[in-house]
Amino acid sequence: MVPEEICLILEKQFGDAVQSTKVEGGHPHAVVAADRWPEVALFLRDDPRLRFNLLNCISSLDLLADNKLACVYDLSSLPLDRGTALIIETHLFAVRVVTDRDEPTIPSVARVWPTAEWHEREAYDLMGIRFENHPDLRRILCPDDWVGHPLRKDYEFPLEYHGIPATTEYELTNPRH
Amino acid sequence: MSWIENRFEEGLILTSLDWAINWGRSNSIWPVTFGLACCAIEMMATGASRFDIDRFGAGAFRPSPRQADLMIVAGTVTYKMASRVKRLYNQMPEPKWVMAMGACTVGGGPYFKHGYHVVKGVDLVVPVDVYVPGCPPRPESLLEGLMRLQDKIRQETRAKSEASRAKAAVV
Amino acid sequence: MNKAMGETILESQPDLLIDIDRREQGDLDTEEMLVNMGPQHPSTHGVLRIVLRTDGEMIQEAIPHIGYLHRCAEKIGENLQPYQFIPYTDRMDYLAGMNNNQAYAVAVEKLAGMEVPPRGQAIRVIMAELNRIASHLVSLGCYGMDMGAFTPFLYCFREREMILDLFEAACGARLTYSYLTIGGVFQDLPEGWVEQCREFLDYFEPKIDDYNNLLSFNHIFIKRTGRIGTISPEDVVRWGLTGPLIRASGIRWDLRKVTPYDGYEQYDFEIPIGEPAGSDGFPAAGIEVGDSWNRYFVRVLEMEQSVRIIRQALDRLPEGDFRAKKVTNVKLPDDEVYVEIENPRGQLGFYVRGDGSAIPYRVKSRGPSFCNLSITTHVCRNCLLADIPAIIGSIDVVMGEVDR
Amino acid sequence: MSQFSVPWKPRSEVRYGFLSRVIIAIAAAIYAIFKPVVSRFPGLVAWAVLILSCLLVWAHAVIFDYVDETILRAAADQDITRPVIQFGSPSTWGYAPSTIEPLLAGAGMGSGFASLCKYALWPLQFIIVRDLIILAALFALFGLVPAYAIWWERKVAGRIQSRTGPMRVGGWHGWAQSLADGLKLVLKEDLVPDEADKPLFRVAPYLALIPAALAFVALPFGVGWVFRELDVALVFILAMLGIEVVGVIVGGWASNNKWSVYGAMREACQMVAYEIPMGMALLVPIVCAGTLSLREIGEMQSGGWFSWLAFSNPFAFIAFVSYVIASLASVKRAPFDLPESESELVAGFHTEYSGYRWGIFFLAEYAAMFVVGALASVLFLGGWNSPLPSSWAASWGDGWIARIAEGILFGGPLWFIAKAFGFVYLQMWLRWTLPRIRIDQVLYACVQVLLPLTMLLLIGTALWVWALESSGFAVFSSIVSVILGLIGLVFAFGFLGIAGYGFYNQRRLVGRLNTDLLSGS
Repeated sequence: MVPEEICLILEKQFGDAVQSTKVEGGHPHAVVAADRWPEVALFLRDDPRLRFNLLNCISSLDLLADNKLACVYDLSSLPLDRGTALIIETHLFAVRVVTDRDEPTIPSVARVWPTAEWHEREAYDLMGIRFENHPDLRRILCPDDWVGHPLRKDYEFPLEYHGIPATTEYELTNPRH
Repeated sequence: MSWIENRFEEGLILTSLDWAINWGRSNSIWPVTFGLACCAIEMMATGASRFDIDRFGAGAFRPSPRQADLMIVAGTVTYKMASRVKRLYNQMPEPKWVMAMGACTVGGGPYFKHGYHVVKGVDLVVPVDVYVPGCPPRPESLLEGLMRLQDKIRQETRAKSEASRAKAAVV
Repeated sequence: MNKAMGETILESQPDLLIDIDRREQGDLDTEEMLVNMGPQHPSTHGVLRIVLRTDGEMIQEAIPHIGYLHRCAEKIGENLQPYQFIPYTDRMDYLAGMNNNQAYAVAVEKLAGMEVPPRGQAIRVIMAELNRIASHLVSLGCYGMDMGAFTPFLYCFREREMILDLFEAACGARLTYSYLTIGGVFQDLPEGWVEQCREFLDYFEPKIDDYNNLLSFNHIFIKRTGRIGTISPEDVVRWGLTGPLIRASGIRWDLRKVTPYDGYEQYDFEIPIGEPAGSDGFPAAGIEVGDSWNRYFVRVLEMEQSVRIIRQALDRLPEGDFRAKKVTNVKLPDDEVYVEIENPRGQLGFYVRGDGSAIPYRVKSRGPSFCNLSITTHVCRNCLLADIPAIIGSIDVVMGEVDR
Repeated sequence: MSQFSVPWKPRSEVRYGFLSRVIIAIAAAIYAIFKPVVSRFPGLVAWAVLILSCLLVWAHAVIFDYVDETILRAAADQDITRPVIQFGSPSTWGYAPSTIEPLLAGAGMGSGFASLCKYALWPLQFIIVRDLIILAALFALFGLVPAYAIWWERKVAGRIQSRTGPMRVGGWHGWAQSLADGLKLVLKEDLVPDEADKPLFRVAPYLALIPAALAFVALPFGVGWVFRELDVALVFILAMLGIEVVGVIVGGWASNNKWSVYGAMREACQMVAYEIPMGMALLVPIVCAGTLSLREIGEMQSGGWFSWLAFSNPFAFIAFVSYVIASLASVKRAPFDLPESESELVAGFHTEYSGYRWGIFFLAEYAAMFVVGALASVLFLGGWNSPLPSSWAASWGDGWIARIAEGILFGGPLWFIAKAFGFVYLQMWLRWTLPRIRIDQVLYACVQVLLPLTMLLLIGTALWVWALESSGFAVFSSIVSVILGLIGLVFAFGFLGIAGYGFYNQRRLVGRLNTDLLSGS
């Protein structure tokens, strides 16, 4: 199934919730409104035409120029039958959910795809997006008492952590963005 | 050897004792099984068939720090891991040595510039005896580091040091 | 671990409290113990930490804690040009550097619209498959060591050293190669390399039988790993597990076949999957689809297939350029791309977003071990303490990739 | 004040035990004296020490016999009766040196030599002195066996794993590796965790060591070469092996570490599981022999290979195999090394032990390996007898050379030690080949498989021995034992052949690919 058809199905089903779609380029995706996202996710997973049963990745994104944060959900569909030959028809698609940068909140889809639990924790840890209804939203990579969300473009590097000094040359090595 | 250290002048007995003790210690350096990252794979390769660190008597990797003499910090130390590295070091009984293996533990390595979560050298956390550079160091380098550590151990003495003699003279 | 810490864990896991309530109604109640396994533990493959809630030897709950090797790779990717970031991909999954280079290179090439010459593609395939063998060898050896068999580990490393010899001859590094770069490979193969590689393959193929005799079909080994930590196909997909794990559960899914990259469609190979007991070439009893033993054995079978691919690639290694002309300062368009390739541990994905300059705006990597590890809590329930290494070892995590 | 302000412990806080101080001083002094010899002829010294200590155990009986004979003969010649020892009378102290001198001179010694010997021989008249000397020799052996076995294990592991093992320390094949390890362990800090149960923690290693040492006391190394010949030697040794486990359990519990407790509890479980089948399997040769005295059992098997108890009937043959399996569990060797399983329980019961206390645990473990091997050789494989029937030697007379040749060819402590080390080698071989089994599988194997099996074997043997009373069955039995003996021969040669093949083949280690010569690399 090509991305155009998927976009059509989604727009027909959800109407306004699908804010925009992009089918050309390297990464065809649909932008979905944050408040309708769990519904859409459930539909994407369970609809017999789509069957997006595998959530590949959640990539968080800091759109500093628009003062937004975004999450990109990459989905693919694969057959569950034992030993199915490789003539399977697989399709890939992505969904982007955009949220406000000051109060970043996106509903969690950890109940839809359990794999999202850790991906969302990572996005919370590194980008600071809060996922509503997440079963266990804690920092996952950084220590619990870490300050700030490192992948944000305006992140200030720490100069010291529990008495261990970091380098003092950060003014020379300031990140580009 | 705190009970004998810095009490006697160098002499036949003490140097013989030094020789025997250093011989025992330098020929039986047991590392703790402690791998952090990429360097740990090279550390495993050093213990494996081709390089075989056991030839030097240092092949008995001990899983418990209590029975180990040497901590090879093999890989990047992060801030989250730093307290664990320090605890592990404190759990080892004296005498103990630390080898910083790889660029990351020597001074941050490739993560020096943008690595917000990487300790810029493990010597900020525990005292280091031998630095083995490389990213990761080849097994030959690690063996070389082991031999330098053996040299260092062989030079240890229990006789009165220059510093303590000078201090005594001042007093 | 102190008590307070245990309580916070229990509070963060509400279903555990329910579990305890249910237990307290029972007539015979034993004291539970929280055991901290790792970050320094011989069988956690690096710096994984697992908090175990145990009742005697029975594991009630295993909660993994990661991040002890978080090395900020994504932040670094946003600050360096793609060809500069290639060395950092080596250090993500340090057992499969070539495959990681390939994933990032393929992603950037797709974004920038670059073409890789056929010779470059063939060399990439050879290197990626050799590295797959090397990585699986470490996985096999360490798994044997987790099960208490020390010797297979050294045999595996013995053969792996030979692969490293080949890599060293090609690129000069033993572990972190940075050989597969944007637009092809960094330099051409040295003369005589192909013959040496053939020699290695001839030496290596019979060794697989040795591993099988020594470890795979060892009765004790099958008893220890068979029917332990079984994951159903539904769970595999729900938790996003990929690589040998998905194949061991009986789903014939391999990105080299599904979405071929770097010319994998030219090669003839099969996708081994986990089989029930009694299948051809499998033990007669004691195993089932999706258990730890099958996860282990799929790797053994994959090594055979890799040898097959390498032989074909060596036979039809084309002449010509090995690399695109322009490699540095490639302008990345204002677009984004998400590419996954088949890493030895599963699907390694790179999300790269450009903004018109030579430095990407955002690099995100999907480590297969990260997703594979997330099922730990689900699988390590009501098993024995000795099964924890069996399950974690069969998942085969590389912490560099989990924490990135 | 952050936790990283003082990253290392000041030297003054380091604690060393009193024993370690004493041992350091003695060991270092001895080593300093022997350093020139050792560094020049290392291999020679290693072998000399090994052989000497074996001979020492062997030789004491010869010397004492000689002393007794000389004195008694001289006394008889000179018509002096052996003094009746009475409390308070001068004769309590044995012959005075002045009495001994003329006796020795009269027995044919040069008078100068006799006067030299008189003071040396005087103490040997007393049992307690003799016992002390034997004990010293025995404990030298007890210390040497583990040290040698540890070095040997590392070499065997190296060979199996296509590497070389220790090569540098001391020169020839790293022969001094165990010495260096021992010296280092003694010199380590004596660390007792703050939260540990300190008295128990300190005493636990000795609880493991002393029973293992005591088991040596009842081991018959040859005819008459046993320190204390007990009627119930087998029961005594089994009891000692059982007590050794207590040390492990106490040590694991006292460490106050969860991994240690796991190790201790596993050891307790395992002990309950394997002790019964092991005892049952050992009862089978006892039923065949009809005695609990190890000396008598050994003497019964002096008729060569086919008279060994393992081949006496099919049940004993299987019992031998069951005993080997159960004995692996008893000494915590793979695949039964659950109490210290490295990949599960960091280091198991000795996780918190460091320095010489840990070394003592290790010593006890290797000594126990030797003891179970020695038990197997006494009860199943002919003890100190060689595979040749000792009746062949009957006509050789009792000259010195004949006695030595007899000792080498037809049985003696060397055969006993060699057989026990054969078992130790088998244990090492299995250790480096097999994966570890799980605790529930240990219990299943021991309680549900081995226990019923050994019970059946016991009943079978009893019936077999009862049936032997009829002469027809005795003929059948001897045929069966010949067949079993041949099977055993095939196994033995297979064992030695595979070991030899591996030893020879692994000398040719796998090298690198020839990539150095590639142009452009």
